[in-house]
Amino acid sequence: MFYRLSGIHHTGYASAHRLWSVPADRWQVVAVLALALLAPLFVSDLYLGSYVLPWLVWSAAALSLSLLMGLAGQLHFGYAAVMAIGAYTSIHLAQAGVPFALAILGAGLTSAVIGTLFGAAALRVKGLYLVMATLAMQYLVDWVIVNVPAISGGAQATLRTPDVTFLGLPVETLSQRYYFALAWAVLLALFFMNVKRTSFGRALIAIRDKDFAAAVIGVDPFRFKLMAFLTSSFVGGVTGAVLAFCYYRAVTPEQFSFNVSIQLVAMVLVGGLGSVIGGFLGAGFVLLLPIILTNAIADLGASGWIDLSQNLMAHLPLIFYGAMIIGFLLFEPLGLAKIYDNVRKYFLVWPFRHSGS
Amino acid sequence: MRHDPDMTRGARTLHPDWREDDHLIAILARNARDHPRGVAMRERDHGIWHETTWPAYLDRVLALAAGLEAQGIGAGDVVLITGDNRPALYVALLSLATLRAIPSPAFSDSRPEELLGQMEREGIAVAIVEDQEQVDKLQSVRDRRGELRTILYDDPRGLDGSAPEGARSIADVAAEGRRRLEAEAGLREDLLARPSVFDVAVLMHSSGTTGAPKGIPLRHGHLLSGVRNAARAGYFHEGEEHMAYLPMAWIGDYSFSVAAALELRFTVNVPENQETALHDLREIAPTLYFASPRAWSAMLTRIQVGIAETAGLKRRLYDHFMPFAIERERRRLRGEAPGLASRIWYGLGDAMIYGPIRDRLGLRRVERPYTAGEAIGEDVFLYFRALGLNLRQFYGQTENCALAVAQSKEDISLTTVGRPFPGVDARIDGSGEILLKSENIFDGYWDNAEATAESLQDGWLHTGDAGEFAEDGQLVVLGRLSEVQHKADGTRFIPTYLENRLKFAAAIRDVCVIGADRPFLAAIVCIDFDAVGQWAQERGLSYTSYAELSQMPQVIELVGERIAELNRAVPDSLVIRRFINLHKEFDPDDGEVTRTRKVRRKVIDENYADIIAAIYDRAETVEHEARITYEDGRTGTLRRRLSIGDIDGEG
Amino acid sequence: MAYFLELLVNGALVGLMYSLAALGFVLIYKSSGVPNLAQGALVMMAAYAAWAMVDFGLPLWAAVIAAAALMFAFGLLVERVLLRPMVGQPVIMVVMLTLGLEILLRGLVPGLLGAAPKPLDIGIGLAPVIVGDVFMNRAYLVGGVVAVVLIGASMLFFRTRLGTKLRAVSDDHVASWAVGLSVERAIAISWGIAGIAAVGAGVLWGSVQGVDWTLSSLLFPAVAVVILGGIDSIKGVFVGGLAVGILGSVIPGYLDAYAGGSTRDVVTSLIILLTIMIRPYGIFGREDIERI
Amino acid sequence: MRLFAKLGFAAALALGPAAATAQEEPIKFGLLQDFTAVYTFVSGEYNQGQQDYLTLVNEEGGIDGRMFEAIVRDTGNEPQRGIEAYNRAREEGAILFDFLSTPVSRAIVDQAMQDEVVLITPLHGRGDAAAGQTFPYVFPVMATYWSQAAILADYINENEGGLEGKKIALVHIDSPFGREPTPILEDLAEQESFEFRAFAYPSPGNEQSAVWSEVRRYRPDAVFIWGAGGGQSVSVREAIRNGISAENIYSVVWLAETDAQNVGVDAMEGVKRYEAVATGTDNPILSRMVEQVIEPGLGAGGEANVGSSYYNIGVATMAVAVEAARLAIENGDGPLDGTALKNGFEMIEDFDAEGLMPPITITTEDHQGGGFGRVARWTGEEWEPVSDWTTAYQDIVRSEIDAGAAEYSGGN
Repeated sequence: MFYRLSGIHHTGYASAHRLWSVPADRWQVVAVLALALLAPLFVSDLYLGSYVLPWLVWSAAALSLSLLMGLAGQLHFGYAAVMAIGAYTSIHLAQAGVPFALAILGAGLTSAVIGTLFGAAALRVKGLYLVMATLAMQYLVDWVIVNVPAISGGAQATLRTPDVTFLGLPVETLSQRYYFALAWAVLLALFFMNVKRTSFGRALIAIRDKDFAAAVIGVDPFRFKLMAFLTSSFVGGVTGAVLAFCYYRAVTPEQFSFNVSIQLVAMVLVGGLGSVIGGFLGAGFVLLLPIILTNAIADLGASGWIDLSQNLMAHLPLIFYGAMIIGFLLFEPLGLAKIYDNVRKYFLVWPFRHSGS
Repeated sequence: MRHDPDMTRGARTLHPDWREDDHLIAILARNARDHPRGVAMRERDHGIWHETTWPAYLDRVLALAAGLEAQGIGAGDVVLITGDNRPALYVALLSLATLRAIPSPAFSDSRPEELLGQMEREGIAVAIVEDQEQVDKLQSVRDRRGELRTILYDDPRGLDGSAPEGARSIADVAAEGRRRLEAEAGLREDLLARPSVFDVAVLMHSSGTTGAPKGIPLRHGHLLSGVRNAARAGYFHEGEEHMAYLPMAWIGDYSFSVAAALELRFTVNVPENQETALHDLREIAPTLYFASPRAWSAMLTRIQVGIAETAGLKRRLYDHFMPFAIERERRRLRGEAPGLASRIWYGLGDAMIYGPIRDRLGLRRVERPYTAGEAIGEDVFLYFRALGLNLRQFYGQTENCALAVAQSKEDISLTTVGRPFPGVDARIDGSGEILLKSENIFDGYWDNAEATAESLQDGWLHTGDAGEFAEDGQLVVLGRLSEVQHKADGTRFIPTYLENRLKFAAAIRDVCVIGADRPFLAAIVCIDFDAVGQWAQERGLSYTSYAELSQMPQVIELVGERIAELNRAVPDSLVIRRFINLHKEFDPDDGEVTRTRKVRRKVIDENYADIIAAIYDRAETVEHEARITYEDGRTGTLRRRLSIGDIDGEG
Repeated sequence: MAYFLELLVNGALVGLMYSLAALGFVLIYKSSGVPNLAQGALVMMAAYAAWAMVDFGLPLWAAVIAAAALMFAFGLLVERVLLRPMVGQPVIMVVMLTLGLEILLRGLVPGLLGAAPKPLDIGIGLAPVIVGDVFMNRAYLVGGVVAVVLIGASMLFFRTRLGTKLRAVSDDHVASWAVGLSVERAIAISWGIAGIAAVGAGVLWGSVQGVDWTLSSLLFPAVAVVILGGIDSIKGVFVGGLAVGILGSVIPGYLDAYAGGSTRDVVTSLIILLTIMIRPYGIFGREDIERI
Repeated sequence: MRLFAKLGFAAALALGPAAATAQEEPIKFGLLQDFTAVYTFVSGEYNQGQQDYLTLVNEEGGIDGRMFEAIVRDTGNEPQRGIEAYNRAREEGAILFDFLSTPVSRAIVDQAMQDEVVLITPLHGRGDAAAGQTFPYVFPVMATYWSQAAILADYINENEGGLEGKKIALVHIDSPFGREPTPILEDLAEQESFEFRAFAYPSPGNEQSAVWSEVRRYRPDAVFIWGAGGGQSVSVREAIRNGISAENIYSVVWLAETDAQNVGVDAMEGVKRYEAVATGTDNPILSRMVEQVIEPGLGAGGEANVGSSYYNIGVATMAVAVEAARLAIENGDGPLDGTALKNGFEMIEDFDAEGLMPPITITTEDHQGGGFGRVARWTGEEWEPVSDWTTAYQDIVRSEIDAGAAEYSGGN
């Protein structure tokens, strides 16, 4: 309806391959960005701090993982560990007085190095076995963090983030932290979209689709798989640092447990593998659905609409959450991105049914 | 054979107001000088629109001109041009004009024999063509046209290394010309100084509905005054986005894509090929758009088919807003101004339905959509006007560069074609024929003094159309004078008039009304495969071919209803009593219709004599063997038993 | 030495109890190639079912049979409703589906039956079985025996007529389909049997630790067992279980004092990792596992 | 009919607030706990006790006419959900929070202090939060794990023939919580000349056989089991199986009736645990509660839970909180906000909830309330106290608290 496609023509391949060549998409992006930039002005602290901010950070995390799972097709069930490495590295570096920008870089690098070790398994196996291998590595990293007080922070196993400034800008108040997370999420989204258009991205997709076929056409699967793990782990590590500094402001091992890895995979799958908008939608869904359900059910309970035991009410969000994951996989395996795409197409061909007529 | 580019010195006396150096090439040079960044042309190639600026356009024209000159082409040479719209062919038109040679365009789907006739009549020795297909066609008649020494082609695919003797690529020749331009100081200026406003810029041809086509030489001055008249009437604006998709051999394309494009600095957009023209149209979203009534009608069919596939909200919105807008337009044409509520509601509909449909058609930016050539169906006309397109009709002939009469923005009516442009005089003579006089009317047919004398008398062009002026001074075109026929009882009728009305029905693609010297009127109908196919699908009727679909009882009934509708609207003496659904479409290759899809009655009478006989013998069915000419020129036959339909209960 | 033996024997027995949880996983994978990460949740559900029956007043044996019937039916249901539509989807989708099922069950079962740990007494005394200096855990001994019986029964089952069909199906879906075996039915039955195997694991583990949702975390050692033993081998479940149990008992037994924490999960993780890196198809698995 | 009844109820509810504004707003407590993940073994009963006590207070007319309202949400032990629930409840006006989840409490500590609302962390959270100057808004209220270990050690010292020369094993879950008593016991071992060694079993503790083989070889005189949930009953079973007398098994506070059922009520006879609150309904508060809340059907959960260990702990936490609110209203002149409530807490002196719990005194420095508790023994039927309410080795505990607090002040 609001899509206007006529008059869009490309006078070169550069313009043909630019992002958002449809003006309506461009306007949507601009509108969403504008809303995001103005959010601290009109969104209450409650929603900014406990919905929008974590949603942005988790979206960044989902995108980081989607880089690996969606583009390169490498399954990873230990991604929370990668983020944990980033979070712990950044916090230790920052506490040691390293400037925040460098601490974040260090977080990314450490995660990249250790994350690439995860990738070593990917050189040998794939599919279910890669799931198991990464899962096992998650346990190993967890164990090291919990059992080395120097990492986890002593008896209380809690490390608080010091107040930091990023290149001279403080990252302390809610809005400052929000803008920092927003900047990172946007940067990562742009990075992701551009990776898809590079030879690197296409090589990853070739490996995902059929790795030996990719090898035949001259894409070295070993090198590119490791590169994929390296890149993804780097951004994952930075995201872990952003999560620690912008959201939690204190890290404990539980924040990066196995369940978090599962949640991340769910975000990527529910959102839609390899899709940027899917990353955002999936993260929002997996992160916010249980919260919203919890509140909705509690409100219904309080108003007497449902008369269930405290125990069952508390478990209802978990039940819905599991059911929704199953529902998505059964009925829309391509995830929310596909649903978005369907809606977009519906309007794109408006008022017709398809683009043929 | 070399002709005098001026044809007759008399041109100078006929047109005393023309300035010698006011010609297309000078205008091109002016544009190149004044608008070095302006985009003159865009060509779509593998999805990318390659742009040509005015200076680059001029350079290409001059380079090819220099190259052609090196090929021995000079003033007065007539050169065949044929193919689909290609920038290289437009460049060639102007390069020839630069050399004072005369380009003679032919339709790209012309048969080899037609090309041969044209070459023989006009003494053509050089052809500039689009691609291998055209080269092959020329090659097939070359043994009969030994004078054809040079064939230049644009698209080298299939020709590289295997080109026949004398065939070269345009690019080669242009490269050679470019070398000449670099080597010979002053050549550029020399070339630019050669043409004159009195030169024949292009040699067009009459459609040849009857007999051989006549050559219509048009001078720079004719074209430019036509364009300027039209511009003064607001018909063209400066800097339009224009889509060059109509046949290059049609005067409209030359007037729009060359003459007006130069004078008013249009950006001329050339689609990738004919098949993608509609899609490419959307990418460009032109500001000026011309399409024949048939094309508008096809577009409407396309929309209706597309909407028929939708359901739910989209369908409901369409079903509400479209009839609303059509009814509103109908009232507007009647002179009722819409109220505020209607305007608000229309605005809503524009956002929801009309805007998106215009966008889908690629007509979002069109300010000046036109149609001409034949009458447009009321529903088509209303529909597109309801969509928010200010669709207007105009009227003109090749002889006057197609620019003579048009509807102004304000005076819209279905029945008229508007007022003469400024600078154009029009009157109706005693026999009811429309006569026109203006600076853009040609000076006489090519090598045909007899025909010239017939149609040009005292500077008045006898159009051959029957017409009248409406009360408000607008011109009404009734039909061709020559087409008036008489039934056995002497009743006059114009078959085209009835045919056009019938063709407004989506189900009917072509129709030929017969009845000269017969007791009653009958129709030979070609159904519209797409529209009827869709109609059949919706009803779960299965069919495998055009032939089978055309003979289905339900389809025959459908066509019968349409004819009955027309019968109700015409006097009793003009009702059509019987009809037959033909099992094939009329095909220009079989000579049944012209390239512009005008029915050739003689051919039809011959080809379907048995059918016509059966109709008037009151037979129920007839066995017919149709001759089919395939695209490669081979022929085949298609035998089938056809049912003849009767229109019951009418007059 | 006695210490070592004790670690060895108890480890072996525990490993066999892990095998119980792993058995269902292998059965399903063998017949349909689906990695059922909800097997832990099935174990939990089975334990809850048995507890609920006992709580309802059934004698233990009847409760176990009723739970087995229920879990068999549930296995069939899961296969029919959830897994059959997923045929042809990439493994990640199937993995996530079973994880989704896990989450669903982890909410549904404790939500309906109570989240606090439930006792499930199957009448095994606390007194250890002592052989020489070696203290053996009586519950584990029972568990080990049950595991061996169930594993043996599974192997025998594959020699029955139905089992042969299942084996044929697991070997080659297309060929089985071609000779008229109902692949779908065979896969469904394997899910049903996996449900029954979950009852064995659920009842034994439930009696040891109480019945609550944490039973579903048995998945992790079970996965180690199947990876080591070979993901499609029943023999592998037996051997893998022994190996995982023993290694997970003996190595921490000597290492924990120095490591500053429990190293068992580290050992389990390393078993998974090393197996995958060295011999991805495990000890008895088929070698045609897709690799680079 | 039922639906219509509900509709009617909803309509009444919709009208309700308008009428209610005439009265004062209720005092809101955010009980945002983990009902679905790690703390499922306790949250149900604990939260039920908390809600029932608040209902009792309301039934009895509230404090100075003001009512209490509990905002109950599940956090699933996930910090992010805890943060959301916290922010939302704070928006609704809650001035006291109880997460009963160590990760969530830790994630909120800073925020709560910044927002100046009270965070109670009974039997969970940071032990060093007892340092009132460093953590002005955080109140453990009950004995920290350090105090619990100290009380258990003290019991052995007093009743089992002294600590000297004894061998004590700490068998704990491999997590920060499990490791928490280690420094206290190490210090005590030095001070009281006994031998001490820690044994870790992997989480969640459903299988501990290897560890216990090792423990048996250590031949401890007493075993402290430090876990929670299902792992606790496994520990008791394994201990008994490995020849450790039930009488020599000492547990952290997390050992309840359900665990005894699980182990076998008879087999567990003699096992001792630290106890923060009396068990059973044999108490003025509990009897009033049964009378006014449970019997009229106003209870928040199953009647069987009333009087259980965790239920009573929940009751006690709210008894303290309500007492703090009472003191704040009595002594304050401004509105009852987080700061006033905090001051109320710090005014608590010798409060024992009518005998349900040890008399605690909370001061600006000590938010633990003295680190009281007692040891109770499983009789086969119930928990029977075998010591008086007491507190022990608070000097050592305090130094641990101060060390942690100092580290926190130093940026961590």
